[in-house]
Amino acid sequence: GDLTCLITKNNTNPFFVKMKEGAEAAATAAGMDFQAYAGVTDGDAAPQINAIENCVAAGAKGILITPSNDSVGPALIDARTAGVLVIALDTPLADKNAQDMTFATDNFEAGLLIGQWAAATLGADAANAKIGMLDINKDNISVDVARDTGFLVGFGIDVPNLNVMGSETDPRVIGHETSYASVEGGVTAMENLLAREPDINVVYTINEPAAEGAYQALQNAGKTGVLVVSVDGGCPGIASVKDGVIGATSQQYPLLMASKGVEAIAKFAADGTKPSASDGLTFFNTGVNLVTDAPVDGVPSIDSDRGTELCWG
Amino acid sequence: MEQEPKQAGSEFEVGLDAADKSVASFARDDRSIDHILRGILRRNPTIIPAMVLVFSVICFGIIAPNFMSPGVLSLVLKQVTVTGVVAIAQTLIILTAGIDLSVGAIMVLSSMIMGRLAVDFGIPPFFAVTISLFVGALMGWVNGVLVTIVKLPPFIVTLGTLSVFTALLLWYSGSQSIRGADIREMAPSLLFFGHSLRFGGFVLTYGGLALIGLAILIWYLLNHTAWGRHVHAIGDDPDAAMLSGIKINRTLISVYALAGLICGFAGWVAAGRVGSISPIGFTDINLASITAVVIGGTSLFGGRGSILGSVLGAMIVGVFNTGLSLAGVDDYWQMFAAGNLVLIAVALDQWLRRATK
Amino acid sequence: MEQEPKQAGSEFEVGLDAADKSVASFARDDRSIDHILRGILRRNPTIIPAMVLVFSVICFGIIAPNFMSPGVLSLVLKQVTVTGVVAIAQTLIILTAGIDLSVGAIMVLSSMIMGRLAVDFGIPPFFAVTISLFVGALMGWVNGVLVTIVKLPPFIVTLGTLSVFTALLLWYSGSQSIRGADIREMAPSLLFFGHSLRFGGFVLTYGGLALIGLAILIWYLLNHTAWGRHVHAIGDDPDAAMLSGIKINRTLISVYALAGLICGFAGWVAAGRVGSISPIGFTDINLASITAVVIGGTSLFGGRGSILGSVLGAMIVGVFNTGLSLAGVDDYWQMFAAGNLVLIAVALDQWLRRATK
Amino acid sequence: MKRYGTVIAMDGADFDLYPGEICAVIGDNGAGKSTLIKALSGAVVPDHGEVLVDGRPVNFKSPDDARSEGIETVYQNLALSPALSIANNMFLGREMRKPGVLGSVFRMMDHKRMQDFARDKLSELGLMTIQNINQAVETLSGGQRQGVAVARAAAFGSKVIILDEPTAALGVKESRRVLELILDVRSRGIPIILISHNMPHVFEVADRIHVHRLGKRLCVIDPRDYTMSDAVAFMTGAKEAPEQAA
Amino acid sequence: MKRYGTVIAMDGADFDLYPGEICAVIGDNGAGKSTLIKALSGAVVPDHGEVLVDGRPVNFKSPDDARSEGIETVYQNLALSPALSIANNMFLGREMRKPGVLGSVFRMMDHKRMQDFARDKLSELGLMTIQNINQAVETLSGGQRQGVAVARAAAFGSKVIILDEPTAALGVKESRRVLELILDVRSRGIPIILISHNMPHVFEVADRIHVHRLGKRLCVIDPRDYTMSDAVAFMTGAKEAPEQAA
Ligand SMILES: Nc1ncnc2c1ncn2[C@@H]1O[C@H](COP(=O)(O)OP(=O)(O)OP(=O)(O)O)[C@@H](O)[C@H]1O
Ligand SMILES: Nc1ncnc2c1ncn2[C@@H]1O[C@H](COP(=O)(O)OP(=O)(O)OP(=O)(O)O)[C@@H](O)[C@H]1O
Ligand SMILES: [Mg+2]
Ligand SMILES: [Mg+2]
Repeated sequence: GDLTCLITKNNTNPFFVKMKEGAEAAATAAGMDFQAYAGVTDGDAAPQINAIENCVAAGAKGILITPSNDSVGPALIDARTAGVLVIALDTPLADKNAQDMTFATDNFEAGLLIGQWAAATLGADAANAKIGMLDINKDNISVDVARDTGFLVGFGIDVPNLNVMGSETDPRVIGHETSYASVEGGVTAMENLLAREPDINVVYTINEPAAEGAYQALQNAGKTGVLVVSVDGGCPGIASVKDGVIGATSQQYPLLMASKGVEAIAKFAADGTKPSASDGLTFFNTGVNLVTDAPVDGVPSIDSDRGTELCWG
Repeated sequence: MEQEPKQAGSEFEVGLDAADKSVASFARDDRSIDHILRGILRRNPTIIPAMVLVFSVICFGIIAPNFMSPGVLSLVLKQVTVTGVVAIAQTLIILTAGIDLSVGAIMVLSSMIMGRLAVDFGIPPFFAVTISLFVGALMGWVNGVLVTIVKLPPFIVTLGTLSVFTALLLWYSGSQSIRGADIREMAPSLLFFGHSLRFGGFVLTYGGLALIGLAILIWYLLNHTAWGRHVHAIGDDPDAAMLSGIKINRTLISVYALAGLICGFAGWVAAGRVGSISPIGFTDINLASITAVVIGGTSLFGGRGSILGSVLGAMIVGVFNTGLSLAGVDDYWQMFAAGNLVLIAVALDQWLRRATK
Repeated sequence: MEQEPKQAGSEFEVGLDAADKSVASFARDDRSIDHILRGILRRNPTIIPAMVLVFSVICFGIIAPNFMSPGVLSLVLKQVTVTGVVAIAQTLIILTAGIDLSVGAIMVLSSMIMGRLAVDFGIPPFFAVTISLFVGALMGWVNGVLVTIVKLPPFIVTLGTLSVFTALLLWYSGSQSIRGADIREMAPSLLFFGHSLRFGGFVLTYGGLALIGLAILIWYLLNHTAWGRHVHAIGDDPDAAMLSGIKINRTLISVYALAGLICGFAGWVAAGRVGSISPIGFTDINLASITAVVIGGTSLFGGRGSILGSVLGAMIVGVFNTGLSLAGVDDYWQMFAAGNLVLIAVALDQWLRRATK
Repeated sequence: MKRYGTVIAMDGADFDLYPGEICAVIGDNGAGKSTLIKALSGAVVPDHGEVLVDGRPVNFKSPDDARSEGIETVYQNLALSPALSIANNMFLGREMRKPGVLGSVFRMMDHKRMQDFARDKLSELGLMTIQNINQAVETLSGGQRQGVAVARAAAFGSKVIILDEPTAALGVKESRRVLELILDVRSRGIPIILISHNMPHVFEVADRIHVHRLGKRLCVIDPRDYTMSDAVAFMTGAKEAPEQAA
Repeated sequence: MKRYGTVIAMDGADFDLYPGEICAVIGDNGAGKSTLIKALSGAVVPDHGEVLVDGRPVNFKSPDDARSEGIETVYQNLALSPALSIANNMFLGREMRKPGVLGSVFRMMDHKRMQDFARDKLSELGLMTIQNINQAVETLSGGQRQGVAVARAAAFGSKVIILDEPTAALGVKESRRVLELILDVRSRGIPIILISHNMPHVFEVADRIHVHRLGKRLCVIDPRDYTMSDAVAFMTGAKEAPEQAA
């Protein structure tokens, strides 16, 4: 059948691996051929550009891509010129001409939800909270920035520049540490934060593996009652919410992104119709839900059981 | 012109019996303090990294307020445990004038195999650990065979197997981690090395103890067994070692397999350290282990170096990282400092070696 | 016992005048085709990667349906351009028995400087490019000085400067990329190497042309100038080169600076390739460039190798990547294949070299 | 027979050694003398041909095999590990272990016993006064190193000792000591193969002289029957070699 | 004076060389002969002391400086680059360029001219018949390599040629050729410094003999006034040295 390509940021983050599995299943169901590619490092455009070119060379009908960097724009424009449908997943491209549509969660929104939840859970204590931030790294990768600043804004902290991390001057933020979005990085980063300020009581983490690591470090240090919040909503992450390791997480739907994307390409291949955006948005919103077993007023959430039904792997 | 055989030597050698029978001895420097110090340093090169470590601990104690507390010092030890264990494996390889870029991949893959066997397949932890150590040794053995039998340079071999092992890891794990909660439930002993002993504020994990024990064991093997002498001789001059009757191939393969085994063990220690098992993480352990070995004074040209130096090297890097981050220094400058640390430590080492010659 | 000086030699040497004056010559193999082929291979070792390249192109032509089209072949060339340019720099260093782990950092930092000068500070592109090339050469020069004057092993030096340059890059760029749209508006000539010529279906970028031109230039320098002979001699045996009267330090520093300059140039080519300038990018170029050099048949021990081989090596890797992905092979298995490719290519090379000796 | 690629370094090089004799091997540069003795000592595996020890064919795959037959070799390039101590070098590949469980289970080396043995051997040979038996070999002068290599061979060689140009880099005094050592070893009944370009030395100590030329045994001569100038003439091809003499 | 760390390899080693003479340097192993000539040829920078050329003090920082003064050295370890061709090795560090713009602007080497020159020099010296001047040096036998090194020194040395044990690894025939070459060079009026442990060779060709002992000049003797056994006795300390004779 027609060929669909999926290009993810890397091969190691379970988020992208699940996305790939979802897309492959959807493609098989739609009777399409499927080819997956991945970059090497988040932020490195060069391997993704190669992948885009290879997809076009292989005669793909459509490309699903989680762009590492806006630098892939020109290559995508070339692909579109060659008649390929381009759908950005999870992360939109700055250049409007580089994509036909974005199927994404609003990462800022995801951060905002956990920020609001943490602030509401602490109540009055939020005014003198001590917050540790575990980011991917210092490279200001767009997803990293959106979740980080979203959380801070949701918590009620003034963020002067929403395009970079660490622009806030609020003393409640103890520091931003690099976790590489991995468990191991999370442990070390949390230990370093605790060495700086042992009384941290709110920990934002870029994703659930980092949260798992942070929890491990907190346990080793004998700290209890620290709020750990995260983003992603993978099945292991939801299980951690159930176990009380993570207080709340914003659940995303990579499988939905992938399967909707594949459907859109199948449709385009069949009759040339392009997908359209959700109402009132510039992208097709695949939605985000706050998952917590300790809901608070004013912040809509689902519990971990429902989260487990919806989780992606 | 028949000549008398078995003469007592050419005629010009007759005077030799009266010759000076002592070896040439040159004027010696006076035994000044300087001279004595140099002698000590020459005989115990590990003193150099030890001094650098003490010096940097003191420096950070002054710069970073909380640094000089038992908690932070034990944190440093905790954070360098895995790097230290891998650095021991790397030291073995570098002593044979090789280099191993695949240590990280072996470690993570062994750890993943251990976790999946115990958690997903419910195999008793003892067997899961044994199998994973065996697989680690097997991967090292593959490196060793490629180096000795196929005769490829170690850099190339491990560059190749790095990709191969990483590919196997991604395929085998499906990029899924094994959650700490699952491990604690199914096979808590996999996390054994994460537990700790407390002495006042000082916390020593079992992993830290294992590092020390392993360092002593390998030190013993290198310095008190014939095998250790052979490893040094091979790194020093492989042809000479071969002609001296050492079984080069067998010894080299054993070194690579042992290094693989140690990396497998590092995977177990890492599970305890992190509390869960994930296919990502420890991405910089290859370079970190080489850095530790090099800062510890082991020569990349083989034959000279020490296990203790490598462990100290790992600690020096750990002190720098933790110290700088406590001092509130940005990530970049930590990286900047780490780069300079490597350069300065090795330059200092070379300079001291030249000066004490 | 006074003796007659200036005698014609010892008595046992009298028969020497009648001695066989020819050099020892051993029985030679017959001039079979096998023998002739070996001779050709020995004199032109670059034939080996060339054959591997042709062979793999044919293989993928059979396996992957679209592979044998001008479009795909020009795509491969386009994709390997940056790696090829960096591999040329890496070849220079490896010929001197060094290794450069900082090539990627030099390239990205030069490229970033070029971009910021032209876009953020509005400096004319010509000067921005000149300055960035100069900075590239300067970084290479620093490596060279550390290798020659401070006498550190190249592996250590570039391991250290890798961190240092990367830290400077992150600091200087503030982790912000320079958008393609801004470059196109302010200084389109920075993207010069991204433009291309078309011959029917075949597309050749200016970057590809630059790669070819650069390869010819460096080949000329290495084979037809005294400097090139000195570079080979230093890699072969530095002591012998020094005693032969070669200015080792000056030559080595010039090699590192030239390699830095080429990396700076690679940064310009990379900007054209990607269409924008980002502080993260080409993260795997260090290993990729070493892989290309090694597959191209250059010895990591120095003194033997060729620029053309490295360019071919880069292309072989490119053909494999593109070919495997067109054949629909999974990412992991591409990595797996790449690892095996390195091992097989080098094993084959070694085997052929032994066989043709 | 041994080929290095297209060069046939050795072909038809029969070689005999009788008990308790010193057999010298002479020949031009590149005649294949070193290759011959490398084949005898297992450092190189010949493509054809066999080596008999006490009339029994042996098949040396490595120098280690030859050593276990009691054949010790001092190679032209010495084969010492520069960074290891004199004692370690002497015992490389045959380290002594501590007695008892320490040695058998923990495989601990007996540093003390090895050092004593090495010191004894070196002073017994009277070759030099070594100040410190734990000194690294790289700190010794060329002559001292040669002494260590020769002492090692003399101490452990029980069947045959092979010396490849042991005096090439040595001074007059040092060369004399090595020759004395060779005669001393022979007096213990151990046969010796000596390769040398120094005709006076060869004629002084050898019982038989094997002349090697172009990878072959040209002839074997008795030093009492021929002069040095005859030997040189045979070896360089200036004179026709006699029919096999010995 | 030169110290290697705590070893003083050379101290008070005065050395004179007169035009058109062959001056031999003899001494025990480790006496400091190689160190002495390394200091003269710039390979080692002495800690104290000075070198005069034609009465003018020069300050060699590297072998290159010495070469530009016309001092050519054949080192004990030969100093050839194994992977480069014979022609390239002979011209290493002083390559010929093509005439005209190709040479001056493009700095192109004149391969052809260098090959012809190298072939001429090698056959002029009659030292060997080299089949292919573009052969890599590593494919030559030890004797042939020594020949290339000596030919290089003889071809380019205009003031002094220094030879450090040029015959140590050579066979009888090859050694003879080198001695002939040395005499030939002297007949062109170029003085030669010859280091050797081979007394007959030294006494055959030397005009003066410098005896080195424990890093010092012990004495300088005239080979016509003393016997070899005297020289050996001085050099090994068996006999008291005469007051400075030459
Ligand atoms: N490893 C090798 N590779 C290729 N050729 C070799 C090798 N070793 C020796 N040869 C060649 O084999 C031949 C015999 O060498 P061998 O070392 O046995 O000579 P030799 O008689 O010991 O000479 P010398 O007196 O100079 O020590 C020479 O032509 C040499 O070039
Ligand atoms: N690079 C070095 N490092 C340390 N010591 C050295 C070095 N080079 C030489 N020496 C020492 O200096 C002394 C003189 O050495 P040199 O090589 O000059 O002796 P030589 O007279 O040439 O001996 P030979 O006859 O064996 O060649 C020796 O004791 C030697 O060990
Ligand atoms: Mg020989
Ligand atoms: Mg000498």
